[in-house]
Amino acid sequence: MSAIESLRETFRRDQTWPMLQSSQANVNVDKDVILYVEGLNLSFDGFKALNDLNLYVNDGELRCLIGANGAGKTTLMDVITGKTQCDSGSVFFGQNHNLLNKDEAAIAQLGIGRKFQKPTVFEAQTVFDNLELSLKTDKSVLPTLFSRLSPTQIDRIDEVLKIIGLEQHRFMLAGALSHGQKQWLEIGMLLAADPRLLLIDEPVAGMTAQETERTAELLTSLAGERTVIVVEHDMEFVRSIARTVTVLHQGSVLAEGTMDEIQSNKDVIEVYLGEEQAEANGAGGDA
Amino acid sequence: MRHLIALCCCLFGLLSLPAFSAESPISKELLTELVDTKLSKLQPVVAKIEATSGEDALPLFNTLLAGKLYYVRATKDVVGQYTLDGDKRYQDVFTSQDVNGLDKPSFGSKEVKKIRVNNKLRVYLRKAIAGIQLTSKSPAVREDAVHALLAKLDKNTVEIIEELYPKEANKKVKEAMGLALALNVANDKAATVSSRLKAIETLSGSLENSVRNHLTKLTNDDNASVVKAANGALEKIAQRANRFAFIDQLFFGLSLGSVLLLASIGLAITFGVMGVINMAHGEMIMLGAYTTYVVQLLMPNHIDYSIWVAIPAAFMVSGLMGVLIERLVISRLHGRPLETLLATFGISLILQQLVRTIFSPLNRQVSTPSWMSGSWEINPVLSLTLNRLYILAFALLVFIILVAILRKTSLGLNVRAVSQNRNMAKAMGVKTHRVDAMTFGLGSGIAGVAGVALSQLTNVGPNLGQAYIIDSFMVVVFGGVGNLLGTLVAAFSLGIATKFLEPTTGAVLAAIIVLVFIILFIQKRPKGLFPQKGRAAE
Amino acid sequence: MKLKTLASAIALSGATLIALPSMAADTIKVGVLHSLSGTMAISETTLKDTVLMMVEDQNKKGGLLGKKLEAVVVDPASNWPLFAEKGRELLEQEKVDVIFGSWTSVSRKSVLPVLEELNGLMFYPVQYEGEESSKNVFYTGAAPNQQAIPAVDYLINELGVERFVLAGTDYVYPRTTNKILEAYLKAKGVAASDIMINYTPFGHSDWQSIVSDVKKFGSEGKKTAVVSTINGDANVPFYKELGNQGISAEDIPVVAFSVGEEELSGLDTGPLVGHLAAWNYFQSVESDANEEFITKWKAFTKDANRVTNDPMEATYIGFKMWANAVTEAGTTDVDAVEQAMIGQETPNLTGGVAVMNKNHHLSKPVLIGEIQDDGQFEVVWSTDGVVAGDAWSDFLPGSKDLISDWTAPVKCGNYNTKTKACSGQNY
Amino acid sequence: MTRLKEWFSSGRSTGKHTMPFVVILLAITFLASAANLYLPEDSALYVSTYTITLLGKYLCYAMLALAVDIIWGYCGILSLGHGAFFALGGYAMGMYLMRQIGDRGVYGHPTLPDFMVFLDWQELPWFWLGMDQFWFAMIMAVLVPGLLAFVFGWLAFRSRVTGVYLSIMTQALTYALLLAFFRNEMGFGGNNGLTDFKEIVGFDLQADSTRVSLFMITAFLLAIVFVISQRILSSRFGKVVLAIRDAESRSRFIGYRTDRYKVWLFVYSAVIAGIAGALYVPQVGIINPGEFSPINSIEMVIWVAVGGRGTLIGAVIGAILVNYAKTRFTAILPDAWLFALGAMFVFVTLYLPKGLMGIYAQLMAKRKTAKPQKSEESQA
Repeated sequence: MSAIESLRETFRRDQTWPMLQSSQANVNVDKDVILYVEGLNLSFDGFKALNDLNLYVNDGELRCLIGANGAGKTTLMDVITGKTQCDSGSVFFGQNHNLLNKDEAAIAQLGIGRKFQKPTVFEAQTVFDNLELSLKTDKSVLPTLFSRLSPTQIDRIDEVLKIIGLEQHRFMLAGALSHGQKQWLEIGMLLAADPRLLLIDEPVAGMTAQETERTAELLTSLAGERTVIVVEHDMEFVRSIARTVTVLHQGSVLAEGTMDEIQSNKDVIEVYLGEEQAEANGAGGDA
Repeated sequence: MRHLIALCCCLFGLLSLPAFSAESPISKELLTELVDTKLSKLQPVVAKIEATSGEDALPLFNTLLAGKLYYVRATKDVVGQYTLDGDKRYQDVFTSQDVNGLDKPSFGSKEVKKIRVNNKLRVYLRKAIAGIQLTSKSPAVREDAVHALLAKLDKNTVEIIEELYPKEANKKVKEAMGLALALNVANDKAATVSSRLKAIETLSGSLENSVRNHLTKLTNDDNASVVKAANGALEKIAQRANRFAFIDQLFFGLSLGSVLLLASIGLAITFGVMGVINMAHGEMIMLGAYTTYVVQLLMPNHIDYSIWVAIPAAFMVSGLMGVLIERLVISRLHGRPLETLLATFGISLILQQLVRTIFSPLNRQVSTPSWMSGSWEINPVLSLTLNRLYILAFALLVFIILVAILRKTSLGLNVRAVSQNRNMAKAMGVKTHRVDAMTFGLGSGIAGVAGVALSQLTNVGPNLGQAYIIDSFMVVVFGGVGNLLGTLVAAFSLGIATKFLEPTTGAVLAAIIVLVFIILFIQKRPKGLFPQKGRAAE
Repeated sequence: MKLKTLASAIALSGATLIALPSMAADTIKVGVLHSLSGTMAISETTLKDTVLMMVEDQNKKGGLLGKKLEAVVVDPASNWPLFAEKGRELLEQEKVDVIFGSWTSVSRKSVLPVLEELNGLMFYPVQYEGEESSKNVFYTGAAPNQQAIPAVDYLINELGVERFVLAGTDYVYPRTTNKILEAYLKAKGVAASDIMINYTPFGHSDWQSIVSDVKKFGSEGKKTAVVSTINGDANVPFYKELGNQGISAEDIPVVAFSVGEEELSGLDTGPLVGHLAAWNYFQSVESDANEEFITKWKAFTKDANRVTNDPMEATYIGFKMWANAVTEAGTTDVDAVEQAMIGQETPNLTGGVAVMNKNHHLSKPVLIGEIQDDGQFEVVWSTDGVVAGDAWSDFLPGSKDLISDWTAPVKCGNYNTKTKACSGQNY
Repeated sequence: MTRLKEWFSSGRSTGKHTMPFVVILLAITFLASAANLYLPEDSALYVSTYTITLLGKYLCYAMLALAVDIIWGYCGILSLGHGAFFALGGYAMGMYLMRQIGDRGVYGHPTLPDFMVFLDWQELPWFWLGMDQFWFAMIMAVLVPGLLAFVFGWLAFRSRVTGVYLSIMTQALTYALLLAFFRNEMGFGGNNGLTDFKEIVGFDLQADSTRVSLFMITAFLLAIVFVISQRILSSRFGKVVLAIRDAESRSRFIGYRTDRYKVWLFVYSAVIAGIAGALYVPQVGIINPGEFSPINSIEMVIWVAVGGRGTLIGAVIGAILVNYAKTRFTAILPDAWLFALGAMFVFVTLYLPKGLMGIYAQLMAKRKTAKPQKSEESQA
């Protein structure tokens, strides 16, 4: 019975499969704000992870999110990318895409890329395949089954490979890469999909000084035609890239502004910078 | 030659107590007749004995009913068989002193022959005994006697009862007798209608089958008012009966639930708390059951206590096996649940074959302790079988103990710690390996204990475990992994659901429906009835 | 010879078991097709041992036609398709002259086409639902009319039973038997309302509600009995439940067709005393032949507590008859033996003589026994003479016109006496 | 269509084992068949019909193993219920063969199969209608398993039932079907199932020629299924599948609706299982509910595990080896078989996570490193 329905649903003549529809339905940003997060609430039995959180990110901006552990940085990203359902509130991508009623795939196809805290790449496949998989193409079943790499796509992959500096390793299994390289590959995968908005969670955790530097360059270079949101503990790094910084505390925005404003902000000093030292050491520790 | 000697000594034995046959209250002729007649013709003989020697025949009848009555081929003397520390000996039915005297060897199996009884004769004997026991000292016996007689009242029993009735002191016995007399009157066409109606009125208060049968017969009586009354009475009885029938069914559900609970609770720990799929779980149950069997082998004369020995023994056996498996296999497959599943399935095959080779593929006999057999007769229509009552209680007990262990003891603390965040626990210095082994041992041990209980209900054979593995997985998943309370609720709700479906759908369809329901339910709520919330769950 | 088998073995591209250097020339091969593992191993291993015992016995007597007998044992592992495969292996690779095997109907049905294709010869030693008669099979177990119907007669005539519960495991034997009984009872004037039919799955273990239903059904005035075609494992919990719910044999006797000494050895018979079983053989029957057989069996299995049961006797009779038939025919050629088999006579272990009829079924006496507390049966009733096994029941609409007669001129397993046609033969 | 063609022709990363495998498979098939048909019985090289049917059975199992491997080895979905799809395919074929018997049943009833006659059914249940048409039956043989897989997969994967849960659910699924098919009321012959077949599309099932052709057809279909699967899995679809196996959430975050990929792969696998079942029945001559038993389904998994999951060839080899071992062991010492099987489960999972193909791969790798040119190092 439900089989029939699901079948009918899937094969309805009058519509193309949702996954066949062009994912890049244009994002309306004429108020040049690309991300609206309003009144977001979420609690895991009792513990309020997000507490009436409001956040606006402009198109092409590079925004840094900082905050102590449990401040809700990652949870926020989870909600934006559809990993977690929030209890109340609204999240809009541009003015026309309500993200709360979309699943991860749809959101990703809208052009929102996400990088996790610990790098997740497809270890059993080559660097090249990893990038091929994340190319911006029709990602529904049948087209994928019959798809072949077009020259332009190959060029695109090479381009990305150059950017993330893994040209030599293109046919190496992703699993065999070093930690830093994996971080880069993951960023590369985001690039390959050329997204409008990148959510990047602790990109430099466990990177060497030079790697960190290059990452900084990369991210700054990305800003402009893309919007980038970075979560990072490493204050040095933040200072080196940040134009605007948002401080989260106990699931809501505590302060927002340039690095200097933030550092002079009383409550911030209270709740955050006090811990910052320890944090930094911690971050340094697992590098 | 040997026979001859045996014969001599047994004759000598007879001579040595010359009083033997003379003492017997029943004439030697009758006894010989009893010995000589064919089974099919035996009943009249018994009747004759009953008629002639009434009361005195009681021991004889009882022995006969118990199938312990033998006769000596040589002398045609009837003797009662009894076992004295293992070997069969024979005693005088009436004086119950050993025929040959304890110092001498008893008859060989060739020298005596059993006097056979069949159902027909048993029925007759019970009635005869009941008739005799109407005048017994103990009121309980008297009451049973009357109830036994209710089934078919004949003239003379009624007369006996009539004359006993006024003298009867004990209330319950008097009641029963009253019932008997009422029955008699109700059936008695000669009696006045009014008295019959009154009788029926009294009858309508009783749930006895025999009463109902008589009433059913009365419904096609030629007297209209009697018919009406009878129908009314039946109606009344039926209503009461139905109420009890519902309770009955509920109990069945609970009982099935308790079985499911026992079978799955060990899994709730290994799978639920540790997240290890143990396909050999069923075999842990099986081991427990076989342990019970072995225990009973070792203490054949104390079956009643065997269970108390078996429970800890089973816990140890299965528990240790569990630890062994954990150490040798599962610990090496950590974080690879699917591989664990396969490996443990392999283990289950091995264990099955092991018991097959050790105990043979045949089912083993596990006997039920006397205090567990029979049923608790609340009234003629509602009786709860004792073994299931005990098992129900036992299941709950085990559950409580388990919860206590997990909540209160340090092991429990460690277990919960490890199950929630292994690395953190490790970092805090919890010996995760030991905890794993202990937890798995605990789970398996509980399974073993469940085996002891199941051995009282079903086959003890190599396939015992297979029968329960899928159900127990269903219960755990349905209840919500890692949640003991969920398991409890799931087990009982599934049990009751099945039992209430069964009458309408039949056993098989009920099982299928329940399965399909669970499958669909899990699609809707992948984490079961009581899911673990929060990030810990991811 | 050896060279050939060796060569062919190599040729078999390794995919089959290499025939042990077979001495087909100087031995007569007896195939044993009983499950030694899996669910049916419980019952079937016993029969395997029985055949081995008989073979050993025969060889002591100097074998057959001056040749030794050689038993070839394979294990179909309670897996029905494997019966066909192993049957083929026995006939094609091992070139056995006769097969003793199968327990469940489905295993027989599975191997049957192979037997008929390769014209093998099989002895089937278990009571079954009938409705079959193949040229290549001899049915030495009881047909429904040799077990079910006499049992019901006993209940009606001796115990005055008026209501019947037909409880069975849901597979073909109980289904058919109960159909037959239902028709028979109705013919005897039992009202439909006095017949309760109930089916349960294999290995059913929770009998509470069914038993209590039976109890209710039996407490409505008329003398009630249960006719049980419950199979194997399900019996133990069933009887335990009976005992616990206090249903004694005097109130509601249960007569079982699949419960023998072996099944009883698996449970505590205390509460079951007086319940009945109908078989063609009981271990407790006192006869010299039986005595000898039992002692031989216990010696062979080196286990003083091993019991004997009806399918064993069926195997015994089948083997004896086959041996005689072979000596009579002077060859092991299937067709010759098949003809020689018909009319063979062999003394039963329980006294009397079993005869192989034209329909490949036996004439045997029918006994009814009561369970005793020592796990044995006490014979309480037996047919005066022997009863001829009936391949096609007269009480089923489909088969009442069918007969089986393997002698000329009919030579047909299911010959329709009305249409004079012989249907459903594979050759 | 043209697209399909080029898809096949495109040489991109076709498994290097495919061609040799297909060639060897077909070669053996032809030789064995010829040896059976054209050599005299007493010839040294004669291959008995017994062997042919045995081989045929192994190949069916091989195809089944392929189906299991495709979802387990490549997509990490451990199905313990693939026996269900196999059996359903088998039943479809069985029903067709049953109808083919026509009035040659023992009761000579024109339409009703014997088991229906003596359980006195009056007319054919609706789901038996049309089953006398070969094409229809064959469509059913793939459609029914496919549909079941689709419904189950749709429900399961959408609600993200994964890992062990899924395995247990699949097991419950096949168990439920087992119980259902045991019921005689279902009209599938209950415990006895369907048997005593006479002929298939007009050919006598007992004739050697028929058996041989069935065997050859099985071999061909196995080869075809193998090649198609190989192509699918080496396409980008295949890469996505691997991606899902290794990091499902990641694949979602780069925009793949993983549940649909899983559903369709599951359906494909189920269909293959169904085909295998349909080929299996006429060769072994019986189909009964036993095929649904969870144990069987688990055994299939072990074939794959032994051969080496994640490699199609491994699945095939595993199925054939394990079953060959089974045939031999059960003949020699039946008791030892279960010990051996059990031990195999444990040993393989503990020490050969990649199965026999894993060993093979290691050997190859060794040989490579022995050679001078070391591609990866040179690049690094």
